[in-house]
Amino acid sequence: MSPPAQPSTLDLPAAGEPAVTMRAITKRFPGVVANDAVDFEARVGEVHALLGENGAGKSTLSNILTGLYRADEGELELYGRPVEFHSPRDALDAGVGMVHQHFRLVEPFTVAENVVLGDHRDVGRSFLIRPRLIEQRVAELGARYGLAVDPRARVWQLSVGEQQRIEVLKALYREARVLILDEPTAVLTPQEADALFVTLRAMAAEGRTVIFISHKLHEVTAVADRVTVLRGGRSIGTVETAEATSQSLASLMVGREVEVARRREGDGSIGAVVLELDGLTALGDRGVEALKSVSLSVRAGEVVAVAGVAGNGQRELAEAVTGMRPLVAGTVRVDGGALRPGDPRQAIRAGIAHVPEDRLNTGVAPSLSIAANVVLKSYRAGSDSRGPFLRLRRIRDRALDMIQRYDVKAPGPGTPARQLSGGNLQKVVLAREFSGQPRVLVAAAPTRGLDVGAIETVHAYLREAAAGGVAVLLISEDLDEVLTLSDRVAVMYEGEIVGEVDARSATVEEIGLLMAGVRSVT
Amino acid sequence: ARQAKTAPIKAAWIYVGPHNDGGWSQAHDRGRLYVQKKLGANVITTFKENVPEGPQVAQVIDSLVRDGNKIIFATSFGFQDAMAAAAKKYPDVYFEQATGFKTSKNLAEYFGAGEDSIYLSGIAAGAATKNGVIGYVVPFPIPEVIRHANAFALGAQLTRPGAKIKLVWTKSWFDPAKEKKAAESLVAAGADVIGQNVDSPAAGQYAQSKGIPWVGYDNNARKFAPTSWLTAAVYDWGPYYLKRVKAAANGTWKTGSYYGNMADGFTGLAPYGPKVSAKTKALIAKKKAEIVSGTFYEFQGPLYDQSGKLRVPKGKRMTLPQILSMNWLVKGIEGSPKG
Amino acid sequence: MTVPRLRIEKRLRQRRWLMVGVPLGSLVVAHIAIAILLAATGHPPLTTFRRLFDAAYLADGALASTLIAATPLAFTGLAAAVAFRMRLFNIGAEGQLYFGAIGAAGVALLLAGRSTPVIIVAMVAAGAALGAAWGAIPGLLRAFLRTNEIITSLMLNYVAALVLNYLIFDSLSYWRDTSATGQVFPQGKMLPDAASWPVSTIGSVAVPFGFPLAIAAAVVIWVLYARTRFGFEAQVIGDSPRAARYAGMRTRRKIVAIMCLSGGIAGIGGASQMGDFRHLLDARGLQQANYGYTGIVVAALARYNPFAVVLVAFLLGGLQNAGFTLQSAEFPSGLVGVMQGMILFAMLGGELLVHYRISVARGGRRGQPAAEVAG
Amino acid sequence: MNNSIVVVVLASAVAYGTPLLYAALGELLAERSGVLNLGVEGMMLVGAVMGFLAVQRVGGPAGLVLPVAIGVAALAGAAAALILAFLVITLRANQIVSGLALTIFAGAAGLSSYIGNDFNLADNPARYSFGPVNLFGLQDLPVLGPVVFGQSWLVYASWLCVVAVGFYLARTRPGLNVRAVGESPAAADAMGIAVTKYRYLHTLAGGAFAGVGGACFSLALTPQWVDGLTAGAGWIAIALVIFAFWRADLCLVGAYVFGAFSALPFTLQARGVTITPQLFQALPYVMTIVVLVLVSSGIGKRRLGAPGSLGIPYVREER
Ligand SMILES: Nc1ncnc2c1ncn2[C@@H]1O[C@H](COP(=O)(O)OP(=O)(O)OP(=O)(O)O)[C@@H](O)[C@H]1O
Ligand SMILES: Nc1ncnc2c1ncn2[C@@H]1O[C@H](COP(=O)(O)OP(=O)(O)OP(=O)(O)O)[C@@H](O)[C@H]1O
Ligand SMILES: [Mg+2]
Ligand SMILES: [Mg+2]
Repeated sequence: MSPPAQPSTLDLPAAGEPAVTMRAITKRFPGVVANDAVDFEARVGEVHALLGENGAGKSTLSNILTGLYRADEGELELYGRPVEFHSPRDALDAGVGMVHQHFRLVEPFTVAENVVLGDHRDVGRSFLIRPRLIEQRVAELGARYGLAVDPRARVWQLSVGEQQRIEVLKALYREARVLILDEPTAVLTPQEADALFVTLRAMAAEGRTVIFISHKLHEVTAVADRVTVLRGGRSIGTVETAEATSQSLASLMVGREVEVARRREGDGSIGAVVLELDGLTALGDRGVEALKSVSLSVRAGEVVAVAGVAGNGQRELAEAVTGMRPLVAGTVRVDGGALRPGDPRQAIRAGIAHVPEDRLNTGVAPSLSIAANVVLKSYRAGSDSRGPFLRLRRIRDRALDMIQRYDVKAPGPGTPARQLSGGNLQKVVLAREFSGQPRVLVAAAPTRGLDVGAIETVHAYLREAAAGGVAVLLISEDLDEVLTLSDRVAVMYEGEIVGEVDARSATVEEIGLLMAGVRSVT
Repeated sequence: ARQAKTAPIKAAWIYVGPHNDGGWSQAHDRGRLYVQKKLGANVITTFKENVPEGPQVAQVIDSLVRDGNKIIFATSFGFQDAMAAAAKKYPDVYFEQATGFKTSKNLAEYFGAGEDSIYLSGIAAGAATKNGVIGYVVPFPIPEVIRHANAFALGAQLTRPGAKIKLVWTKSWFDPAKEKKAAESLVAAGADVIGQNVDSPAAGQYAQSKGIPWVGYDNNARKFAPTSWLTAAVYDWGPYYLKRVKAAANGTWKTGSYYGNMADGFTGLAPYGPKVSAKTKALIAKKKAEIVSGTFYEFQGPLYDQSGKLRVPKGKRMTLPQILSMNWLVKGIEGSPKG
Repeated sequence: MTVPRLRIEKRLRQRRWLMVGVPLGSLVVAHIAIAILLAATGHPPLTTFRRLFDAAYLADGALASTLIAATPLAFTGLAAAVAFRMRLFNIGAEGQLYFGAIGAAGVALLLAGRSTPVIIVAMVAAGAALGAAWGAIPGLLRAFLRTNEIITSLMLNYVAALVLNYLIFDSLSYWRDTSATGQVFPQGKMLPDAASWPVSTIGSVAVPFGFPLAIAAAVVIWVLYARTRFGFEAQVIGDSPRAARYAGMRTRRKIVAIMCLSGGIAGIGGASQMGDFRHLLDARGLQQANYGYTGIVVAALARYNPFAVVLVAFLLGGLQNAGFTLQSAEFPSGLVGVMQGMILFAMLGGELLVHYRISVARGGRRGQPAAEVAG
Repeated sequence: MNNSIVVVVLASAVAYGTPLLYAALGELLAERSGVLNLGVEGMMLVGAVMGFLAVQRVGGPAGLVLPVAIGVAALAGAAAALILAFLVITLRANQIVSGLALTIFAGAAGLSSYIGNDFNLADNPARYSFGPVNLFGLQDLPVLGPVVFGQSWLVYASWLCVVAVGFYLARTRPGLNVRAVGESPAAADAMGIAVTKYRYLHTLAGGAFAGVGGACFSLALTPQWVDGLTAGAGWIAIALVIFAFWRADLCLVGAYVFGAFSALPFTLQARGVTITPQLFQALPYVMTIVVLVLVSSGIGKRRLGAPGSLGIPYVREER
């Protein structure tokens, strides 16, 4: 037998037979039941979607299936045979592969090394590694599935999209008969996502079982044969996609009727330019230019969205504006006054509030209390400190007040931030940012990973801020969100703004093309 | 009052290194065991080893006093300050400081004229050299060591007039690896005999591997270099310790500064190795007798320093204070008295 | 078939009783293991333990001896704790302590003839300053060049030791005694009498001035971390440097400042060595004591809480002190080190129980043979 | 010619660099798996004393006893490392503190001293020791002779070890796996590599190498036993791994550089050149800092830097 696997060697049962059967799977983490007696079945030859809000337990369930986590209770069958996975190796050997939500790649290694890592069959059994041979095989495999990456490139040199391809290749190389993809589209353009769907369908056609995790309804309806919906760690039910609508899936997922996204109405109260970006150029973490001469302005009361596929410079843009990233060239002006680049403190003083993309490690100090995080930026001001000392009583009172006002679900102001759920954490961040009475609000992926209720709250706050005359720069990959909230949409591709469209007239397709680097001719 | 039948006296020793270092501390420990053997049930001896020369010394002394020790011997110079302080604090306990210089009512000081026997060991080295270049591994550039190096050189020059003595300082009393490196570099620089004023047998082991004669120090380390071994100047601390412990037991202990010598049997030579000829042995015996009888003293003029300047005129003997503060090297030594 | 397996789960909340109970339990376990070791090597365990506690805390003068060992450990422990709390792994307290000693001895010699209070203040200040300066080097490297401070501070310990040797053994430095006494063996100049720090007596225990000073330092550190803006920033930086930057904190300055503070505290420990105990710059003695490294262990066992550091320093000081009492012709010093090591192992290993809950879980499912994997 | 200063220094650089080299290779393996073991000094001393004990007590000809003694030293070092491995891998204790505790437990005033004392090892020289071996009869070759062909078997074996470790890490499957484990245990785990097993094995292998490094002192350089015989070589070995950018071949270069600096002052002295010894002694430490600064700045970090998860425990189900 010689990898890459030929479909014929996979030796799979007939399509429609159960491939994966999970019964009454329960998994508890300290403080949460991530999976609560979940039943799940995926068949040979189907694309089966696992749908659920953030924290619904999708990743946990699939990690159990890949042997990474061990279920506290429940049974697992593969092609009708009971199995017990003690480690990912057992699962891999049984033909279960997974593309993790957070990639599991060894950055300094080459693509080929990553793909063959841990392999212990056939050539994998040889003590020596034969770089030429494995590079060749990886290249062949990539070519066959249209997942081309240079096998000799080092992972850290590659884009996120390419990194994802390595993850898929890893699973294919190990002859995965069951392939799980955990939110694979988060890092792709709509077009790239469509291409991935084609690949997934092809793999299913070969007789593999593809489990596709997402919380985006339209993707699920587009690619999956059946959908299993998880909510709060329980499986709500499995439906044929053919018989489902976005609307019905949404209410399954959320547990109640959801309003269809409503576009923001231009309320005409847009004022003078507050935030002005002029030719911002900055280096990314890898030392290459990640922002190339970006110019943009946001008026008081206006919401300008920056859309784009993750990794095209949006993060760097947010950081550049808020002073967290030094500039190579360009200026950021607030109300006409230029800011010193690379000085977050000055940006804060100038009234720039920032809801960062990475909530848990940038937006808060995770081990510190809610109270401490509420004053993370204002501890210097007279309200929270006197001379070198903190006014602990006041800080505590303020935190209590915010917990109530923003309806943060937490035992008390002393609770460490890391114990909060994503939505509650975001409320703490928003509460803090709004309390500084900002002139500008930079919100990066403000609703990523939040449940529908929390999303509505966040959107309401953002609208409120704009209504109050704040210039809002919204950075988001979620086109629905972008179109719902913003007045204008700027699209970023490879560090540049490749087009600006009016949110009222733009379509998802139009923006998608821009995101793929196809410049608009407007 | 006869005290022999009453409770045994407790005596304690403090070592800076391990008690079985094959060097300085072990020599003292042999002295302790000698006391134990001689007094049997009338004494309880103990020791504290690896005691750092910091505030811990005071702790150690405190605990020894708490344990009822009546006489305490500290065997490293670095303990002196703590010993002096303890002597004040515990007037009923007898303190003895080796190689020190402070004394008080209950603090005595003791050492020995190592230079005499080192001079004799130098004679053996001088007789053994073929090319007249002898390496000498030395610890710290202090008067004690300078005195010893000078004595060694003078001894060697007796049998090998014009012999060159090359010094290498290790800046450590006891460090096998450094001592070996020193010996190696001396041999590479032309020495065909190695002598030392440091404690470990590492240089000797190296000499043995090269078939080069070796003069040790402080210990009979013949086991470590069976055929290369010539001899070594050694101290026999036992009889002194016995005398002092007995005195402490029967209440006759008095403070003082003891500078033991060959006549007392305090210093002497370890047994010879196979390479020492009968002629050399006879010469050493003769010189030893002269030193003991006082008709000869190695530090008697004319003595020239390295630059050839006459330091001690002919016929004149250096005084004890002079040799105790010696800071110049005699002619024929190559190396700096400053380290 | 039932496959029981251990489940180790992170605790969401730390239980107060565990914070004390676990170390106590670890000590009990360590003592049981040590008792077995002692019995096996022919030393009666109970007598040995009695001697140990006696020597450390109970006997006449034992507490005073313990304080002598505890004082420098409290300083180096605080030095480690103050940095570790900001996740700066300064393991250079050893060298910083040497430099503190150099500084304190230097000013004490310089100010000979002044009054004791003046000299003491100057010694503490100079010790802190030189310790801080030595700590600033890894701090600056870390802050501006992102160089791992663990290794740089470790390397600088050796450099500091060589500086110490140079001053006393290989140069005619200001610190070196060149009088007749110093000729016998190279040593530091005796400090003037006025540079001896006062000893207070509490009950019958002589307390060196450095010990209350260490307690004061602990209070300052506690206030700093619990009550001040500076400490708040340090905590945020330690917890998440990105969050700190996000909040506009001057991260680099704080890194340097904390390293200086850490080094300064170790430096005061060095000053206390001079003022309280040794009264001359003692190159060999300082190096033989290993205060800096032991201080790291102290800080870890105290979980970086400043008051706990003083307490642990006291306990470990007792253990060290007792170690010297315990060893004798019949009780080799190596066995003492083995005992100390076992106690440390037990306490370090026990920490797991503070942060994790361990339970026995049934593996897989009942009556289900693990199927051999197909494919 | 072969007594010229350069040759003498080179020859001793090799001889004195060898224990550092063994210990550094061991630490390299442990660090590559993500475990920072600061207990090298303790492990070396335990290896030194146990190797010495074996030479004194095992009967037979030198050709048999010496290899056995090296084996014993390696086992002893590994046993000491097992304590650390259990603490930091299984019990997730702080690696820095555990390493220091290991050195207290096993080091100059701990287990190694106790064993030496209990068996009275200090009284006698080693019955057999590794002396210079005239390899291929080329010992008297000018320059190269003493440096390359006049060393002990331990030196020749260390060269094999450098090649083996270098090859193992770069070219073999377990080597690839261990690098993955040290770099990104989460990625390795997901690909079915047993992270814990790899960390244990390489920490133990590291201990074994350290044990052999210690035995270089007690069986070759200074064939005797005395407390603290290794005199801080373990700490230098830790520095050496960084100095060598975590590469086996550079460990060899670094070890010999450090060896040369430790021997040079003596050679100069014997030839009448007096320099302040501290200058030479400080150089390895200062150079390590300089190298570390270079490594940590900018792009060099990715190419040469420390294993990505060095010192960080990995727990599968934890975030
Ligand atoms: N390793 C872990 N330790 C503790 N809690 C965990 C762990 N993994 C998941 N959880 C918790 O279990 C619950 C389910 O998380 P899981 O990651 O499975 O959700 P998900 O459906 O994949 O969400 P997302 O869309 O954000 O990826 C969450 O509350 C999460 O906080
Ligand atoms: N975020 C803020 N909101 C309101 N006032 C602020 C804020 N930051 C600073 N100030 C005001 O500016 C004063 C000086 O602040 P600054 O940031 O210069 O402090 P600093 O003393 O330089 O602190 P550090 O030592 O941390 O640099 C504060 O006392 C406060 O009155
Ligand atoms: Mg997930
Ligand atoms: Mg400021």
